[in-house]
Amino acid sequence: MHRHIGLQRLGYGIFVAFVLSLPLFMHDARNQLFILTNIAVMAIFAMSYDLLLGYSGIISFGHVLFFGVGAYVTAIMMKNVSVSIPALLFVLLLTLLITAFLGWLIGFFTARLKSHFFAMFTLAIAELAAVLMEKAKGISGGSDGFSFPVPSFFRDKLTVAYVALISTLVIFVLLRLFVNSPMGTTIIGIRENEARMRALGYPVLRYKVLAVMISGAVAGFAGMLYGVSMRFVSVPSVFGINLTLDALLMTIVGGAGTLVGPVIGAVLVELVSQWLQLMAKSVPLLERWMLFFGLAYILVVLFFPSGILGGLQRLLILWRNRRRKAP
Amino acid sequence: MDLWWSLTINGLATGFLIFLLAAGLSLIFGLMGVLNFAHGGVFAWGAYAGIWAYAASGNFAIGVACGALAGAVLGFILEKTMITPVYGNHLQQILITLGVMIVLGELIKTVFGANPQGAQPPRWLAGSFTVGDVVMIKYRLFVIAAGALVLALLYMLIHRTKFGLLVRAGVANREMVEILGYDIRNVFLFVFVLGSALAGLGGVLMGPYVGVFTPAIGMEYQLLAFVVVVIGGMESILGTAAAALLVGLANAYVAYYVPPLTAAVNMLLMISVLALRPEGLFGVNRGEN
Amino acid sequence: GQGVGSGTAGGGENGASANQQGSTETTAATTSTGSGVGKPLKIGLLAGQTGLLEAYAKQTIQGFQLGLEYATEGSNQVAGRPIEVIIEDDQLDPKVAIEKATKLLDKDKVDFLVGTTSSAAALAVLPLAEEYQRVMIVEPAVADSITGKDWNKYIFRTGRSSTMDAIAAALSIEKKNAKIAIYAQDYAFGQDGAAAFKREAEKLGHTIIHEEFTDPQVTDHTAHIQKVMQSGADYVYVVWAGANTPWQQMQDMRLFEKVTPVTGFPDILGLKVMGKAVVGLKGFTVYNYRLPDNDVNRWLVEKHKERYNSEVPDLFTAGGFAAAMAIVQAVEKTGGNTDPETLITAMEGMTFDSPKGLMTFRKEDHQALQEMYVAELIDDPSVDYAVPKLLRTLPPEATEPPIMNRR
Amino acid sequence: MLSQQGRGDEVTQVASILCTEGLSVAFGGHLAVDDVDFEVPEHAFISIIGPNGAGKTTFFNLLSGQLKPTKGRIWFRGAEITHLPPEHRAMLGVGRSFQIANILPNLTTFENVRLAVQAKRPERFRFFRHHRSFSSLNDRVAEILGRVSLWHKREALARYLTHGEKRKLEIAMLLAMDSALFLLDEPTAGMSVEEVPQILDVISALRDERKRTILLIEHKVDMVLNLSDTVAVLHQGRLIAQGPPQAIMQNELVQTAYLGGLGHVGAS
Amino acid sequence: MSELLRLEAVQTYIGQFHILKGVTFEVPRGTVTALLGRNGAGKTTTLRTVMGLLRPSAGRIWFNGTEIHGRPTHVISRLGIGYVPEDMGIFPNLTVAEHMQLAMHAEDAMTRERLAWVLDLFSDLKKAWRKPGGTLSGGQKQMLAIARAYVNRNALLLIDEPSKGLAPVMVAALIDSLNALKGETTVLLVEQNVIMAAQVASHVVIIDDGRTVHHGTMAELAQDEALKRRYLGIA
Ligand SMILES: Nc1ncnc2c1ncn2[C@@H]1O[C@H](COP(=O)(O)OP(=O)(O)OP(=O)(O)O)[C@@H](O)[C@H]1O
Ligand SMILES: Nc1ncnc2c1ncn2[C@@H]1O[C@H](COP(=O)(O)OP(=O)(O)OP(=O)(O)O)[C@@H](O)[C@H]1O
Ligand SMILES: [Mg+2]
Ligand SMILES: [Mg+2]
Repeated sequence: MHRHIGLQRLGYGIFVAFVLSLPLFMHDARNQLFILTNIAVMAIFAMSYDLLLGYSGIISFGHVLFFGVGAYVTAIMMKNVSVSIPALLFVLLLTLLITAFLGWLIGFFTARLKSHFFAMFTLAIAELAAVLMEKAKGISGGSDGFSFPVPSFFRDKLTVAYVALISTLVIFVLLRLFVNSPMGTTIIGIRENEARMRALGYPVLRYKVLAVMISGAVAGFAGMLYGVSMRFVSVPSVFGINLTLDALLMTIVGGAGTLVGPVIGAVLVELVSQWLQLMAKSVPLLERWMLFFGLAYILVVLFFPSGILGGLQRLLILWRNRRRKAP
Repeated sequence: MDLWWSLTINGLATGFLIFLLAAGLSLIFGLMGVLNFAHGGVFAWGAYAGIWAYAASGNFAIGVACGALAGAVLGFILEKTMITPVYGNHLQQILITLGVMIVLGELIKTVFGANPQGAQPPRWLAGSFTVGDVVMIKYRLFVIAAGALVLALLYMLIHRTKFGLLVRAGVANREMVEILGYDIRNVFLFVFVLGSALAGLGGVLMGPYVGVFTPAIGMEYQLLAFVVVVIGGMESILGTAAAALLVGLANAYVAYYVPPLTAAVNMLLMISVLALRPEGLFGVNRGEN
Repeated sequence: GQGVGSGTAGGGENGASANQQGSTETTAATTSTGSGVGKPLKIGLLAGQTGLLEAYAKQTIQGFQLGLEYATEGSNQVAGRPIEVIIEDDQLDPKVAIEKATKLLDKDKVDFLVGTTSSAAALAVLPLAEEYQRVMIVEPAVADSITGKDWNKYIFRTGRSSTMDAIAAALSIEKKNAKIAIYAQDYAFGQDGAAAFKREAEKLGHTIIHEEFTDPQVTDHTAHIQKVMQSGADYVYVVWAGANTPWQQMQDMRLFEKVTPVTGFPDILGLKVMGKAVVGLKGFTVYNYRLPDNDVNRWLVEKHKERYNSEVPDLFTAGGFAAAMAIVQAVEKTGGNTDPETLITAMEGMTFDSPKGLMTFRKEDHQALQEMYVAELIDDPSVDYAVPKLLRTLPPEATEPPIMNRR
Repeated sequence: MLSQQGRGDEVTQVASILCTEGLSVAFGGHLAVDDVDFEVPEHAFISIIGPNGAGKTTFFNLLSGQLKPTKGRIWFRGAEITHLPPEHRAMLGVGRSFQIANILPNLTTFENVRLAVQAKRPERFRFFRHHRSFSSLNDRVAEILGRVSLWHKREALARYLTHGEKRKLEIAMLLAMDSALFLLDEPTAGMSVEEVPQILDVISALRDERKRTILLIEHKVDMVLNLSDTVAVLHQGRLIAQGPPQAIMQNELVQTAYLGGLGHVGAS
Repeated sequence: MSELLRLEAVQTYIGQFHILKGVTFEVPRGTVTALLGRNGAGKTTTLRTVMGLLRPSAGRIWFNGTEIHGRPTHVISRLGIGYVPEDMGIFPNLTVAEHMQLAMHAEDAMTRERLAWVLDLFSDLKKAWRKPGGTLSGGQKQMLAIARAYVNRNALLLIDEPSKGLAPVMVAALIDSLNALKGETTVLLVEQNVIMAAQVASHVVIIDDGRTVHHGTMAELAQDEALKRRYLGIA
């Protein structure tokens, strides 16, 4: 893990640069702030996914469940109960509690399942949740969804963007501390060889459940941020499997098991898609811009087998070697 | 009693249709362990190319052959250029095959348009007849027969020849199979092409079954195929078939008796199977070490 | 949700790039509100150009552009202000819709927002119209809540609502006191449509004796169809959008020998997909180029063929056209003043022409009341699909929905 | 604990650390371990020998919890552990090494051992401080890696170690657990002749200096003869003999079924 | 041409590590040649290079007069080289029967005869015929790995530490079988158990730190205490 230190600095650098460059965005338009916020939300969501995928070696196809819960808790409270900062704090508490509890439940009942079976089980649970929400159209708005107000403090997109970015940074730091701690490395050990870790005396199941809980809570937080920034929820947009796939793709594109990777992935995926859409307007060839997006994924695998971060790392090593040789 | 027959036959037909969709994935994902998210894309291509050829030639058999061929060709290209470097690495497989899935879907829109496509069975398979009070839809009986045939052939291939052994061994330890004197690359290539051809075949046969399809069928049916392979226990073609039939029948009965559950039935089925048998219906639970 | 058309989704051939005018940069800083005589009139058009309903989006865009041309008589100017249209693709995704709408409102400072294809995306954008105090014309999203509980005073709708569809459907049933079964997709579009239909049909004295909701991704309809068959209904009202349509299986199951189907006809591609087997099917439609008999429509069909290599306008072309007509008329009425309050006053109760005859923005909820058409699918040997033949034109009053918003 | 079987007054006086009663496990119809009553006194060094497939590893798997017995009971230090999962037993002090190297492949040698050291230390609950900043852990890892001469490979990923090095890592992880009872499954198989003595030193030091109890499975006969106080013989799942090493080697069945007249072909 | 296998100045990298730095030796036809050296000397790497699992960066390898370096493994295998890898390479999900079925290159009477011989030699395998490889005992896995290489009439066998995990009685059987194969099959044997190696091998090659440092007969080695101490660490 310590091999990544150089790049982690780079990661911190990227974050700080982002926060500092905010005023630049302000000159332009709020939609840029909105994009920035979305990137931050997805970065948090992807980091939470990485805790499972990269660190615990668990593939989940149902991670969106936590995200959806976070978004809907926010939406329902804001719409039906109270629009105030204390209410939002209560939402935060509730989100963390519910998602951690769901994480415990899922982890407890499914951590025994082997890789693909676990992935599909989580998929099933998330899909069931989506069906249930769709049925409960009265409170969820179903696939049409509903919009809701947020406290006036969060009505300014600049504030939301700052909150999102700072949250990303804080969560990144916290997760990093966690994965490098003895407890975090235990989870990595379990990823490597579960049976061996049990023989060493680690209660593997408990650690896995813990990983799912933490990851779920972080994902729930991302969902909550999403709610606050969007002020709109609908079942497909916060419970759809494509959101899980997005997090999965961002994590792998950036580099799983690095925490910086998912952030890089989130930034790249969003920026590239924005750029392609922009190009699509002027270059008729790019009208089917999604096609090029798919090609980009393929190229990443073929040229950066261990994700962008791994690729960067290799470049960094090359560059350093050359510098060392140069004089 | 008539109702019972009707539900059962229709459920079986749907089951076999699902089996046709999942059989290829059962080889590629179940047997060979490749998390192939492009399978749905290949399947959709089979549907579009097959139905196009059917419409152009007016001959259903040509359409079916073209669908399977389209699948096989895509499978060949994919394996050669993209899957080979990522054998054994699930994360890369997910990324690259999802990329391929997007590309295949967009290419369908470019070539055939984004609009829904219609498909009718050939005249000799169109319509229905009644036995007693039970309406028998001819095309469904055809699908049952086709599914059963594919199942039998695959079963023979996997269990009655060295081939199935080679694939299973190759997945467990590629190098060792090479040491024993087999060119594992060709084996994998063959499995991938066969699986893709089956996906293409499933695609064409599905066309007249549902009547209308869009480029989105890829992702839709892909998930279903994954569900079926996992319920079946991954490695066994019989397991996949059993799971597919179970899903088909469950859908028919639940849709009739507990309609509110229809949207959830596949997922509920998977949860209950995995809760009772964590290794799937026909899966084997191996102790470690 | 993608609850737009009733009937099968469909669209034109792809390729024609409808977004040529997209993202035009403006150098002159325009104030968004107040009288801006002489300055360009900016209109932001949101549509789901990529995604499953891209054909619908194309229809709206083409209709809108032709509508502007017709309304300004080719000058592309209204009250001395040149018109500039900025098209953005929301990908049918609420998140993207919000982002693009923010861009249009905040960066491009458009005077009107028009859109969009998906109900969810439209619903997500409604609060932005209020926040930025800009008039938004919803077209063609159908959700009732757009002019119902999620409405705000900046929202107008030229498209019809789910309830209007339902009333039209109920009115297309000829038999008195019919027993009707509903067959609908189990998500917002289907549920809304079914509920509204039930309400309206019961008002007309019919009885809903069975409601069958199915998973939109269902592969096998037979069990559901079986239930409809056994319900003893005279009619079955089918609310279905997108793929996996039940038609083929209903025919295979010989449902129509016992039960008469009623549905909303889809666009032409949807009709093509249904084939000729549906000849004789009765129902209603929002628009088909053969049905309305008026000058605007004749001009539209003519121009459309000329402009888009002899293709005819489709289901939502008329809606886009109507939205453009409404905007031009409103701005003319205010003399080029785009102050939102002035505009709203001008538009409330405003009657304007469209390919579907005269439409009127109802004062209370800004829903445009409009003609709907009851038709029967007949065989026309010159084309390869069953074409609708007009049975009755439902005048705007006939399908007037109840007022569902709170002012 | 005191012996449950009571094979005479003398035996019952000796505290035994581990004890099994009627221990059996069947795979399908095949009894891999068949009704084994076994007792290990505190600080003993017992070797278990027997032909391939006799059930030695399976017996270890039952003791350490990788397998659940179909019959019989196990006590460790007076408490019954028959139904405890492996991690509980490890925490109680039953440590084992694996016959086929069982390591954390993508972690470094150092990290493999560090995780083993950490398993029983309170530091394992820390979730904020960097894992490399606990000097008490690091010192212990360094010491262990030095003893099995793997220190020079500390930064190598475990999967890239040679076969012999993996065996050493396996032993290092066992040492790190610092158990009361060590279950060693062919620790030196495939290790180079020159390094075997060094590992033997490590193992005998365990008992002599650290007062641990050791159960050893080995096919290297001289090693068994040199190290153990007692030798137990498993044959077709059954415990057929137990006694002092020299006497056991003379046993007729051991001679034919196990040694095959080749007792001298052991480690040098 | 008296030698069946010849390596000449073979160098091999694994990733960026230079592992074999010059390996030169030959294996005379019909003999058992022992390849010795301490842990990490490069014995396994040498065998893997011959088998084509690693590509040599320099040097040449001849088998039976033809150059084989750079050829794919399955081709090398089909030339008549059997390999018992150090980690045994058992497929956990295949039964013993399936292992043997895969290993047998022909279905003829002679192969079946050899199968019978092998199963006689390792009677445990016969008992475990229907068991998945993953459930075998350590020694049984080792037997299966050897049996797989024995069942074909290979001209050359590369065997990496076959005695590890085997009970003395099985080691004896192994020695007998190797002696029985002499003449018809040539063997290159990596073995830590020097006493066992001495009982079967007539020739010895010693590798140290990726280089061949000694090449000669077993009898010479037995005399040369200095050599033994220096490279094998035994007195
Ligand atoms: N999980 C299992 N399922 C079925 N049979 C098993 C299983 N584990 C072990 N066996 C069988 O039990 C018997 C005993 O195996 P075990 O590994 O205990 O032998 P061992 O005495 O350690 O032999 P070796 O000296 O070869 O390591 C063997 O015949 C083996 O095939
Ligand atoms: N994948 C790898 N990456 C880096 N180094 C490696 C790798 N594989 C082997 N090595 C190194 O190559 C050297 C030779 O290894 P090899 O396996 O050939 O030794 P060996 O003589 O067979 O040892 P042993 O007797 O322990 O099996 C060792 O120093 C080892 O650390
Ligand atoms: Mg053993
Ligand atoms: Mg070796």
